[in-house]
Amino acid sequence: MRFLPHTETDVAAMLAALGVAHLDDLIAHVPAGLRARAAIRLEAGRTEAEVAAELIALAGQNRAAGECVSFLGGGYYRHYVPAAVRAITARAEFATSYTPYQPEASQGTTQAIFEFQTLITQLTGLEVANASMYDGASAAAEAVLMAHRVLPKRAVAAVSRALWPDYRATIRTYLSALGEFELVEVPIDAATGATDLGALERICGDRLLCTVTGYPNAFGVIEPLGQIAAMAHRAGALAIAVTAEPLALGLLKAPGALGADIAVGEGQSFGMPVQFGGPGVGFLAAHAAQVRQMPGRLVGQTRDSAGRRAFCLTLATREQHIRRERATSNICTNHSLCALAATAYLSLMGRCGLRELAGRNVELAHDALAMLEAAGLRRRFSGAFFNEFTIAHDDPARVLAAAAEHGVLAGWALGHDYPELGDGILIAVTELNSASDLERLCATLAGAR
Amino acid sequence: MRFLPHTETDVAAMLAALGVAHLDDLIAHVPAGLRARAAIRLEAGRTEAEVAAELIALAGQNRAAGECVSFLGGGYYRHYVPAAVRAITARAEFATSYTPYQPEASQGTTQAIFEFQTLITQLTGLEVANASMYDGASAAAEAVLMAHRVLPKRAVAAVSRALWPDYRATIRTYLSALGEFELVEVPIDAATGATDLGALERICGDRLLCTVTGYPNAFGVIEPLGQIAAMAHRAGALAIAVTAEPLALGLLKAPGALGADIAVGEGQSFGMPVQFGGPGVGFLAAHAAQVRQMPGRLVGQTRDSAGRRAFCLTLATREQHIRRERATSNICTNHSLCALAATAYLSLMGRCGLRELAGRNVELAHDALAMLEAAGLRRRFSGAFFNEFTIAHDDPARVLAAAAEHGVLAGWALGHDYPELGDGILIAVTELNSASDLERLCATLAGAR
Amino acid sequence: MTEAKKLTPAGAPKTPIASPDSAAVALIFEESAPGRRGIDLRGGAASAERAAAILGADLCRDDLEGFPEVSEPQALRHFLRLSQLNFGQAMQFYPLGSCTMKYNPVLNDEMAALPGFATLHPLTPTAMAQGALELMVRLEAALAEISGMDAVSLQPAAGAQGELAGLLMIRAWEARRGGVRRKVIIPDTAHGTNPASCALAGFEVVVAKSNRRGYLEAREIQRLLNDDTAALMVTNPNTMGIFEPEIEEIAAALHTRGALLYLDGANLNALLGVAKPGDMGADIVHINLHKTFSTPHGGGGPGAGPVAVKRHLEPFLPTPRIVRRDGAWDFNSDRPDSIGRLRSFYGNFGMLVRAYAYIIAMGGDGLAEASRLAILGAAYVRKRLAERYPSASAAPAMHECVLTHDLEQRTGVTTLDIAKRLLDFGFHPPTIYFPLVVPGALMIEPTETESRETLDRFIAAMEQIYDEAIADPATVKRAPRTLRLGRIDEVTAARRPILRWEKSG
Amino acid sequence: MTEAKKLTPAGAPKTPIASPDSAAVALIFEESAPGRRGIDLRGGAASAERAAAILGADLCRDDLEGFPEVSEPQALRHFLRLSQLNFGQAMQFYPLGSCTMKYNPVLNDEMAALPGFATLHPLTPTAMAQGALELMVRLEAALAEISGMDAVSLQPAAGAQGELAGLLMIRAWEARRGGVRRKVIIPDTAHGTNPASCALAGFEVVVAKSNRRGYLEAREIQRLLNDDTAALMVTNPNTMGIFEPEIEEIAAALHTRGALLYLDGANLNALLGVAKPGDMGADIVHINLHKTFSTPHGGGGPGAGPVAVKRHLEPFLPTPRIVRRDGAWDFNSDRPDSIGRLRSFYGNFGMLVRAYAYIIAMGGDGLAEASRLAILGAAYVRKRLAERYPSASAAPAMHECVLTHDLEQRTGVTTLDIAKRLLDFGFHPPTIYFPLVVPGALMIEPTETESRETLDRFIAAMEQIYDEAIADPATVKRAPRTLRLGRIDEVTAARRPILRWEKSG
Ligand SMILES: Cc1ncc(COP(=O)(O)O)c(C=O)c1O
Ligand SMILES: Cc1ncc(COP(=O)(O)O)c(C=O)c1O
Repeated sequence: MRFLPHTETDVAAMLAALGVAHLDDLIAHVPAGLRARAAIRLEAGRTEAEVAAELIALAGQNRAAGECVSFLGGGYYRHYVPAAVRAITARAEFATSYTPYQPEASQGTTQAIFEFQTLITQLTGLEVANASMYDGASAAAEAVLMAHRVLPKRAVAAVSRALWPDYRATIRTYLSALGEFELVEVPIDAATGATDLGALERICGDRLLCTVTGYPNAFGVIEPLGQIAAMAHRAGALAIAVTAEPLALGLLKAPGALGADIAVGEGQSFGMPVQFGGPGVGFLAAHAAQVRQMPGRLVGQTRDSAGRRAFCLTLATREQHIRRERATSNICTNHSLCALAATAYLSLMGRCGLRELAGRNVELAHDALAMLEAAGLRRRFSGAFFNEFTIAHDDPARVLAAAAEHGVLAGWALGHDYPELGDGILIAVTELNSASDLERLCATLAGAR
Repeated sequence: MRFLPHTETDVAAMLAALGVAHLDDLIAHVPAGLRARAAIRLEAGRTEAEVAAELIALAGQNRAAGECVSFLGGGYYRHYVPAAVRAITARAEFATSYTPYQPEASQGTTQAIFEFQTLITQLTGLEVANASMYDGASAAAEAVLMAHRVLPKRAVAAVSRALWPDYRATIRTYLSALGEFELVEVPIDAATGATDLGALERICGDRLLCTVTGYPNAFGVIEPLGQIAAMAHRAGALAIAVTAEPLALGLLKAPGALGADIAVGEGQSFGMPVQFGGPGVGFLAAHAAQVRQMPGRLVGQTRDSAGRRAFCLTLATREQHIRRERATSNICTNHSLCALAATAYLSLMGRCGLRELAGRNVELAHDALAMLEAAGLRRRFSGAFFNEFTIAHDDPARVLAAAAEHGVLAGWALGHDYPELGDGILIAVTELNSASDLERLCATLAGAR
Repeated sequence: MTEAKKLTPAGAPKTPIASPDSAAVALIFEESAPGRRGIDLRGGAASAERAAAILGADLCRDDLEGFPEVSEPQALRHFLRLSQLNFGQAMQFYPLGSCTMKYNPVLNDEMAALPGFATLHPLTPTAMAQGALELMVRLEAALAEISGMDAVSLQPAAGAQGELAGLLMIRAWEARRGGVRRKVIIPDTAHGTNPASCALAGFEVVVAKSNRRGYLEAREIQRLLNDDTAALMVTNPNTMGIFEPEIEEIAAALHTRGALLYLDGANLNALLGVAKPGDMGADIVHINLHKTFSTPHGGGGPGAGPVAVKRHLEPFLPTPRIVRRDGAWDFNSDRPDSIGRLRSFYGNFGMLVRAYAYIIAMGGDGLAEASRLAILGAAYVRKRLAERYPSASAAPAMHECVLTHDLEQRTGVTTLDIAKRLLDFGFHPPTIYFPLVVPGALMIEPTETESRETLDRFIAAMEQIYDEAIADPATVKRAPRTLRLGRIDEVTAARRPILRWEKSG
Repeated sequence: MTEAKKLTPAGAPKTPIASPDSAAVALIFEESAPGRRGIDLRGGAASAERAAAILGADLCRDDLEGFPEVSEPQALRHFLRLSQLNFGQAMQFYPLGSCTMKYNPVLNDEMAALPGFATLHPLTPTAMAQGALELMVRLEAALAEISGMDAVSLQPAAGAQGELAGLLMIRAWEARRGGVRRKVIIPDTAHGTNPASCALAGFEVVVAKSNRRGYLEAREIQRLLNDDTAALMVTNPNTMGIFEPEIEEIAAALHTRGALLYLDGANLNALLGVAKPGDMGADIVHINLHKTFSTPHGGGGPGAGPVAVKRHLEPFLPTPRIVRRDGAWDFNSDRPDSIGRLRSFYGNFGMLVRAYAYIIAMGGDGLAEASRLAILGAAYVRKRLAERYPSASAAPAMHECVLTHDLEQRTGVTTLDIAKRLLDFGFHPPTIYFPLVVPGALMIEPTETESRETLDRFIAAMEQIYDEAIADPATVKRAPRTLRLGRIDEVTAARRPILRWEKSG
């Protein structure tokens, strides 16, 4: 087998060194009953060409974005990934290394993480960011847990209903076993599509732990994060901002600048393909004063024995391998290579490019909406939006199915997740959508109305 | 522009250092008339996404092998390329380095070339091989030139008509300006498809410089290289063996073992995609005694200042940059990265794998012929063959066009290049052809007969 | 590129470059200059302006203060040079215990990048994503077969998230049975994620002591078991590299008392075709695809931590599940007993593609061979090093071995020193100081994809380091000396944390 | 991996590992062991046997004596580790004069690998290869526009083959005009391929002397010109980095005497939007796509050396040509005046894809900017280094500059020593000892894709080396000392050539 370097001679020599005759002698101590039933009933191994053929066939059974016009978003966004990002993450030195426990042999990874942490603080307007989380949803859940470590006496997490359903579900799961929490869902303002501030006001009180708000939210609407944070702070609670389309942070005010105490999100837009939902990368940023309550790994700057700048994992006493059941999180393996992709992507985009690309997304999405409105469709919410918006339609399921038949993935029916929004179609427009894509969108949605 | 790091400040500072005001001041000494007409009338630059879109569109206008069943060969062969070969040649350290003039900074390239040279000597059964040539055809031409340096008094190059037309044409071009050569084409034995030995015997004489023989030849036939070499040697001439399908050398006797004095060929089969004809890689091997007559670069083993093994370019006094008009060749840039691909490929295939793959090719080609014969088609030549053979057909052009319509590139009409073989279809079968491919081949060729 | 020097454009440099340190890499922020760009966007500036006008100044930030501004060649060079400062399994022997740093087939990265996978949006109608779903179904089935379990969820993003899923399922199962058991027993050799996950799942941890040979005795479990025991969470082979010999008895004891057996499958690379967790009596197993199933570790992820259960726990698996509906695969979230979801969408699909490719490449027999050869390698290293580095346990090793040494007492050379010195020999060190129960532990996991020659060279290096430590301890204590940097000061990093670059420096 | 040590399996190593040299890489043959394989083939052994039976023992070899036998992880590790011993433009500043080591956009490699290009067989019916032909036609047109020529053949595999093509066209043109001119004038600064190509094309070389400022004077050409002169072959800017100021006069003189002007376009990176060879009076130009048009050099190729001609030479271009036929592109080989073909098929297509992608990325204006910035960089380096390393010529530099120095006389430090010392600073050295007319030449071509900071660091290193050479020549003479190997003995390599590995060692 091509992955296994052992020749018969090698095996014989090694067995001889061990003084045993057969490979199976080495597992003779494993209970015989277990060994007897251990055979793996899978097909025989395959050649590389056969493996490739099978995977190519499976991939061919998907109708990928490249072959369709797509306006799908809803938490994962289609963006152009520069070739350099792939060339960088493909480096075996990055891809086949472990968590950088030995910093002398991991300066590539540690420095890149340090740069990632810096970029995330710049984007979020907060002081410290960690080395990465699994994804935006679990980062949001960890943020709530972190808030509780900061304010251990408080219990109520006010989660906006305009947070993505997956994120809300994940928070629910993460908190489900911890009796000290009370999850309250803050309703949506039916007109704007933002969190209902009046309702939130009513939830605010001295048991309020935190607010959890999408920025932009699950309908693409740019929440009044400053107002929400102010309300949370007035109640003595923390404001958590959650971003699934981080490109928005290239143009929108930083969550930290608006008062968010913890900013988390999903970094997939930054150089990762949508690949059926993962891996992307979660990020989490907070105030420096609360760094010891943060989950996940952190890289810090230090020196080597000769005084040269160096980077290494630090503040590990928060972590599971040191603190065990009292750790700030159970996370161990995180999404380092995805954080590297984001770091490379953001370095390429840079100060101007990111803002411009964000601008292009805003432009295109607003152009698309204007075209749809001109064709007689109605905008579902009035709130300002970034690159994703919601329109109203009599029969989303039918029209979307019909559009798909014509190779247009025109959006996501909100009714899947919001029964009360059965008429809503969520449409994400990015720089990958051309003018003709917008026309096809219009034709399929308005035409079939 | 993304490839250009110069900011306006940079340019201004550099101009200031030079004491000039404008970039164009630096080219003021170029005649004004030339500058005035120098504008390049091409479209404005494009973003990476735009470039990618355009190239993807152009690639999409080709019907590549992946989408067809293909039996095309004729000098370039379809083989499976292991992913590791791509991962290796993609390394920026290999891809973006120059010819290894500074060995201390090029041990990767020089050692890999040394390994390539060794592999080629093992395959060809000769003692020295060079670092690479452009391709098989130019290597064949260079071999004739080299033969002349070994035997400067002789003039007649006896080139088999069963050598690939492109190779014969290239030899003709390379020799066209050198009055001292006489090119004689040795006819084909109409029955076997090999070189006509009787005719060759008549050409042999004391003016004979060399024989040039395909091994296997342009019809896939395995030439009686031993006999030909013996004839050449009896005449005091050199025997040159030319291989376009080097996989054959995994199973067939080595040209050197059969008496070839120079073995050249095309290495594309070893890990390079067919990519519309290039780049592949030429190879050239010969006797150690004649190394100073060899064209091209050579890497040798040596030591560093501390006595550690090292590799560097050597015997450069043969080359153009030292010897100028008296160099053994004008070649400078060769096909180093392709030689690396071949080295990686052959390392993966290894002693057993290469032989087995060669065997698989023989098997499949013979199975295909048997199926075609069973379907009533006739083999054109009786000579033993490796993975390529010729069948006879009433109307190759028509049947091949019809097959192509059905997505089967069933072969190459020999009539293109050999008017006397207007009924011949050259069919190459490799491990990439499945059993069902063979059936489709049969169906299209026999069915449409 | 050394840290940028200040040069007046026309003059000579004020200070000479320090000693040549050609491998140093500046921070990307330090390579920036205003106006440089690594990407072009047609009409980008106008777009940004128009967008700012559309949204209004209230919503928009002025600038991305401090953000990098570099050209494409600079960005590429920066990260390629950074990569050159890393060790990786592809280049170096990397016997990091508990991490299974085996070869990651390069084909699998190409397969994950196929447009049909990479550009498939997770909200694509399932009818148009049948290939992806089919792959997931087949991978679930393969993992179930390999682990001897009945049902698998591919959702967890890593081992620790698989643990959380498993523990929440235990809770849910308890709840449905009306019980509220609060305790999970964990051996003292356990990986840190186990107790941390327990805490997150609301359980109290009860520590079981392994015996002197490094494994759990059934009577220790019997001693700790009571009606408040929800489960035992155990790694097998455990982090001593030892197959838990009484695991079946322990499982029976647990089940008798209404408790469950959670098997941490991080060490599954020892068990392929050797013993199935399901047969041991495990109710739950999580599997690290980034260990046994060869997906690259990426400098710390992304991985994937599927969780497998026996039939009785199937209703509790995370949502969504893949189901057959009208002759096609579809997602189903309508599962009232489910613990819910742990993340967005369906899992780290890109990793699932790689693991599936690996499994079909190996085949059932190949996997069984892999475990045997992994065990052979560990036993061989352990045996060959026994004189200088005795094994922490007398029990037979499985795919990894935990060694210790007397150097600290004899010469002051610590396990950390040995680890750093190994770097000079071109080897990544083993896991050190873990498991916590072994003083100065060196936990060595060679894996099956390393040749005997490599193991021999590693053994020779370990021997030489031992001898050096006796003869010339300073050399070992000053290691590494052949890498770009010397020993890195981790203490200062933690004492005065600098966690991001700031403009002032 | 150091060279394999002999270890008896159960014992301790006989000799300790030599000093840690973790970067050494054994030869692939030395990593072999019988029976290892890096590829699997279903039923391979049976196939080999059956094939041997089909062909008969007479035709088949017994074995591939000495061939490698390694597993896939070993092969990958071997070559990745080898790669780590190389410098490359992507990682290092690589100011190798005459080689135009500019940034190679990574997108372009991906584009060349698109299945529609990579798996397109050259004998595919042209109707099914229209995208490839269209790309070639567009590239021909772009190169013609850029160079100011009328027609282009993309066939030559590299610059030197382009030269051969050009010179053979000159011969063919002469022949059709009935003449047999035997001489080609070449300046003393010419690249070695120029005279070598002349010899191959059957011409005698007449050497023209450049003047003290490093360029050709028209009167020198006038002096050498006669009715036996077929052509002048000149590089512009020449290898001194100087734009030939009298080129138009020279072209006129040549044309008056019935001779042609061959312009070696290897240095086209100085001319984009600055001056077109066609406007200078060139009849023929070859263009190195692996220089000006950014295709990667690959450690010495593959490149591509298209040859461009004026209308009157078009009939002589190599076959086949791409023509329009029935509304589609097709190949035409029916060209009686053609010099024929220089290689199989149509050219290094994979490189053509990359060059085309580069050209459309840059656009006309971008190319013009590139040349100006390349010239700026060279002028800047030259000016900044002038005190220590005076320019070999007083004429203004274009995209590269040739410097010299007095260190050899002053301290015995040679240009080679300087080059080796630069390696310690992480810079690839310039081209050295070329052009031959400049003693101890350092030929520096920074290219437009290197930042000012990089140039400043390079300048600082050059200055420091100069100062070191005065203060402490031994340090420079002993360089490099920071790479894996010290100075390599090239003399011994040539004296006792070892050109392949042999089993005995
Ligand atoms: C025994 C054991 N359990 C659990 C884990 C946690 O897995 P992950 O890092 O994927 O979260 C690890 C890996 O570090 C481990 O070794
Ligand atoms: C001036 C000059 N002419 C010709 C050549 C030959 O080009 P190539 O190496 O592509 O054959 C070179 C490159 O080395 C060169 O610098």
